[in-house]
Amino acid sequence: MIAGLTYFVTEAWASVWRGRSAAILSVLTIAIAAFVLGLFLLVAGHVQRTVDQWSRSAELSVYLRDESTDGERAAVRNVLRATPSVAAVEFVSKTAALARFRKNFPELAPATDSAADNPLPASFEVRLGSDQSAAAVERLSARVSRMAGVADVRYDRRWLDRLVSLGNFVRWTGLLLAGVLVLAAALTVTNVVRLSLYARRDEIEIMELVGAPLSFIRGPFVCEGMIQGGLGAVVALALLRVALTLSAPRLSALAAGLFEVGRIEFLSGLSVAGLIVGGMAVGCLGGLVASRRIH
Amino acid sequence: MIAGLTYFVTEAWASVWRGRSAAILSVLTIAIAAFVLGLFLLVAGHVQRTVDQWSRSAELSVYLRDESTDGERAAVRNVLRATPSVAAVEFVSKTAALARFRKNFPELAPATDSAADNPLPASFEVRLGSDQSAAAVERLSARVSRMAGVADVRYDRRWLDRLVSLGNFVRWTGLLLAGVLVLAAALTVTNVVRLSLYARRDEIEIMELVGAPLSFIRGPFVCEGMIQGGLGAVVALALLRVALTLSAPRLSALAAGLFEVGRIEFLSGLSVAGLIVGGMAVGCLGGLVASRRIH
Amino acid sequence: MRSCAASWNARERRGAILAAGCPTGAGTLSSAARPNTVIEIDGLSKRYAREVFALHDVTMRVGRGEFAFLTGPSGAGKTTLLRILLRQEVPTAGRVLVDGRDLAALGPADVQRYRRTLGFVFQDFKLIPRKTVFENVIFALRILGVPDVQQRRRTFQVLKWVGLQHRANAFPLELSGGEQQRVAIARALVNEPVLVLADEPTGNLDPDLALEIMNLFREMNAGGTTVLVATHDRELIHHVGRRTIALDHGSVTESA
Amino acid sequence: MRSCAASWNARERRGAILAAGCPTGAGTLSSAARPNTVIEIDGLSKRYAREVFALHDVTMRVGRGEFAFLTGPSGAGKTTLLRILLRQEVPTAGRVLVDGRDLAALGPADVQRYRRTLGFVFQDFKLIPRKTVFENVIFALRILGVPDVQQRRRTFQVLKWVGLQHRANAFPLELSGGEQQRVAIARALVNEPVLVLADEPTGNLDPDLALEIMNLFREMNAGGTTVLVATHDRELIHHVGRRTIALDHGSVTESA
Ligand SMILES: Nc1ncnc2c1ncn2[C@@H]1O[C@H](COP(=O)(O)OP(=O)(O)OP(=O)(O)O)[C@@H](O)[C@H]1O
Ligand SMILES: Nc1ncnc2c1ncn2[C@@H]1O[C@H](COP(=O)(O)OP(=O)(O)OP(=O)(O)O)[C@@H](O)[C@H]1O
Ligand SMILES: [Mg+2]
Ligand SMILES: [Mg+2]
Repeated sequence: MIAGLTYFVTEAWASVWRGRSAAILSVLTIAIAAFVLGLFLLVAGHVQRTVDQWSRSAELSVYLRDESTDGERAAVRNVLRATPSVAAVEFVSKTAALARFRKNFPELAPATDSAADNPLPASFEVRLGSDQSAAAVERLSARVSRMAGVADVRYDRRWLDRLVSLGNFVRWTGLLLAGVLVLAAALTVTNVVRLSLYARRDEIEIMELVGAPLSFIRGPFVCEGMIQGGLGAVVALALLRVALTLSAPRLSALAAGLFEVGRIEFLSGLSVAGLIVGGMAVGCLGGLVASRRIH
Repeated sequence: MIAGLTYFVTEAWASVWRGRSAAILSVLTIAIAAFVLGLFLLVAGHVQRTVDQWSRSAELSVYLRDESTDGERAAVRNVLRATPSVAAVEFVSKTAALARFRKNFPELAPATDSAADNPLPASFEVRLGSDQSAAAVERLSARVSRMAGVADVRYDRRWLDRLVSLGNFVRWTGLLLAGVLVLAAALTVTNVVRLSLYARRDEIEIMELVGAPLSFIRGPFVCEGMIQGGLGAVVALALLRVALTLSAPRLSALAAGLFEVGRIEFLSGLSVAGLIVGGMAVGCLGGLVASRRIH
Repeated sequence: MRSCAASWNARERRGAILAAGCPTGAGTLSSAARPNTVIEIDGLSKRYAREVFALHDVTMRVGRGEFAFLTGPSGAGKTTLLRILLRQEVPTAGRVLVDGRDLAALGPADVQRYRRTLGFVFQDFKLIPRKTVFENVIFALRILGVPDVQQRRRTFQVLKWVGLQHRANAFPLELSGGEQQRVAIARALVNEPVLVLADEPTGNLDPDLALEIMNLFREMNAGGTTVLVATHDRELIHHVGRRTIALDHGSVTESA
Repeated sequence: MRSCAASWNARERRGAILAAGCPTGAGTLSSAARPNTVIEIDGLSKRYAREVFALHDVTMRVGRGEFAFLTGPSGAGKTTLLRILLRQEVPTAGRVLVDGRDLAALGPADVQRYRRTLGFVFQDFKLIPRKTVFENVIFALRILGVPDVQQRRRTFQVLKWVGLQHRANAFPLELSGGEQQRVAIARALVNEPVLVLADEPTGNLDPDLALEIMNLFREMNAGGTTVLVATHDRELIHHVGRRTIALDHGSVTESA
């Protein structure tokens, strides 16, 4: 068993080594697929996080009637708190609202000064969670606006819609792209292993004629696929790391405007491990598919 | 000359045809690279356009002093008009400003009613073009705010920064991804042609020994690369078209929230032609590089 | 063990060190009660796709421990017959028994096991170009699961027999035609097969060397191995003087 | 044109249609004033990387229109000598002139042009496996730029000479060893070369067929083509009875 495994690995490694330039090319090709995938994961992750942050800052305002009772207000607050898509609820009293208005619109301060009573209503400012859908927000808004003591419910629907859509869009095309890229990587490996198999069809035929067991013939190819896939992923990650470091100054400037964290982060350890294991799995699969041709 | 060309094409086609399954695999691999590239172009194009639209709706307000003269106002208007990043300039008089305020803040209407004079200033509402940089807007704002008759200049800097950054981010990563994908496609073709060359090294050696001219040996490989590259691009475009048609209902829902046009459009004729010609060029290059090995 | 130095005199003149030992022959496998006929072919026909028959109604026997030649002009069907015996080709009609086993009844794993008990010299050598001479020969032992040390010892021994141990680390493409042919012979003999099938094993060798190789086969044969050699070389057949089966246009014309 | 039917009697017994015409010989190229010696080798040595010499200080001449055999045991250097003449290998030392041209002075394009004037039969055939027999042979004419119709006519003619026109659409791997060898011979003769170099061209042929092929070479030779054949086959040399150059361990031991 161990002897067999050693044989596979040595054979596969010898094959990769003897066909160096072809192997380098194929590892590079796989690396590029993995690189694009990694880069994509990186970008998608950051865009997703940004959109989430932006969404989180989207707010819903529930304006209360001046004549609403404490009980009515408590009821509204409970409904809001009980809604899963609500992240936080803050009460803004009439006085606080006036103070904020004066701060935001200094030009109008004289106008509000001269008014006898405070015209601004008290409100609940609701921060929405990142996973809300536009429809859910609409339902919540409709429900709350029918409650006793509520004068009006307002939110910037246009912006919210946009952000939710953008989030969905990124997630959706991200999934599609990732799927296609994994397919591409698998195809590349299959292709490479198949062609290396094709280039060695005489050798395989000879092995068969000498009575070598199937596993003796197939093993090295499966192994070769795994080596190439794994190497490709490692090369891709190294390239990505280098690219990120080199473009860090430029990217930081961009990131500052976009992300609250203000800096680009590398893929998580899990993603890194996933890419490497995935590369090897895909390579192994490619080797298997390619060597299925041997009967 | 024509005879030679015919020979290359027939040989290349025969090679592709005889090695059908390998050729299908390699065309598919190239197709996937082209597909990802096309999909990316599509997504990047739409995101870019969306960001542009959003940016266009970003505005700069130049508040004028009540005591400013017509000449001063004209001077400000001229400066704004002369700035390339400015798309449109609209004058909002004191009366119009009050009317808009009352419409936007009905709760405050009584307060402004009771005020003796109109506290709102006249302003120029400036729509910015899509190609403005945050720095340019800042410069413009600083310049205008120092002009006679100008009380204040305001714009939603946070949003503008974000949008500009997002636009840059998409453009930048887009370029990077596109570059990497073109490289991947070229590598794939090189790899495939090289391996098919490797698989036929005996044949090539024989041709050399029989005294065949270099062009006779290389031509078919270059041609094979071109055929594979072109076919790959065509397959990719067809796939993209089908994918788009199939996912149209889903996408439209997403698009509605995102794009003012409200529907996803296919790549332009130019992009389509570019992808095909690019595929063939890349294939041709792959064939050339691969067959450089023959001395 | 008998001395077999006599047959190597010619080789020693060439300076190769060949006194290593003699072939021991006789199969290590199939130790069950064996029939007296090793090859039993009945009404064998082979037709390649839409073409004429390469073999037509061939019936023949080769007894245990026999040494026989297969002759006939180019395209007579010699290679086809040997390939059917290797189970590389499947007959269109007829029955082929080797050592009592019906070749048609073998499953894929059986075919592998069966081939490992044979020694086959291919007309076109069939050496693996990416492996050295040594690796090409030792491969046949490795798949038998022989212990490592024994593998190496035996491989060197067989390479000595064919006068090539000084080329052990060369790749096949670095060898002359005759040297390649001798590597193919070494590979066929390394696993001490019960049955040796050789297709034109001396076509690229000079007459002296051809005779020496034949003596090697004779030694194997004396040890109990059954040998069937396809050849055009009348001189060689005459020299060795064993039974000859002649084919022409796919039919047996003579079986003396 | 002389009749050459006589030499084909044996073939006709086999049923092949071979009365097509005889080889016309004599080169279509190199029409300049030619020296009387076609091959002129002086002090030629060839050493493969770090190994011993495959050829050592070989000096020999082959005159225009001569028919010579090159013999010697396996590994003597015959193939190496022929490969140097094809410019497939470059000598370690010494000078090789063919038809007055110094092979060392040829640039890449010259080498291509030079090779097209030769006819070479490789010991391992070197047929393109993805091309049919017909395509393999016609290829040598296509690179000469011969008109299409003539290409096809000439190809069929040469395939008839070697008795293979019924196998024209087969692929090399569908042929017997001897049939492949004859395709290699057909390809060497199709371009009416000035010089034919053949490496063991009858190793896979039965004696009758070998003699017929030799007669084909003799006909070419009678037409003015210079022929150099490397072979082990003493019987054949004896039958044909021409000059023999013997090599051993890389040196000329006999040049009668
Ligand atoms: N794979 C194949 N497909 C079609 N025809 C084949 C195939 N292999 C052999 N043949 C044909 O079958 C016939 C017998 O071939 P075989 O190789 O058995 O001859 P042979 O006796 O070994 O000849 P040689 O002495 O030339 O090697 C030949 O006419 C050959 O063309
Ligand atoms: N590419 C190579 N690299 C190293 N050594 C080589 C190479 N080609 C040939 N040789 C060695 O050179 C010597 C002469 O080889 P060559 O092929 O010329 O012999 P030959 O006379 O044609 O023999 P044969 O009759 O067996 O074909 C042999 O010992 C061979 O091993
Ligand atoms: Mg044969
Ligand atoms: Mg030779």
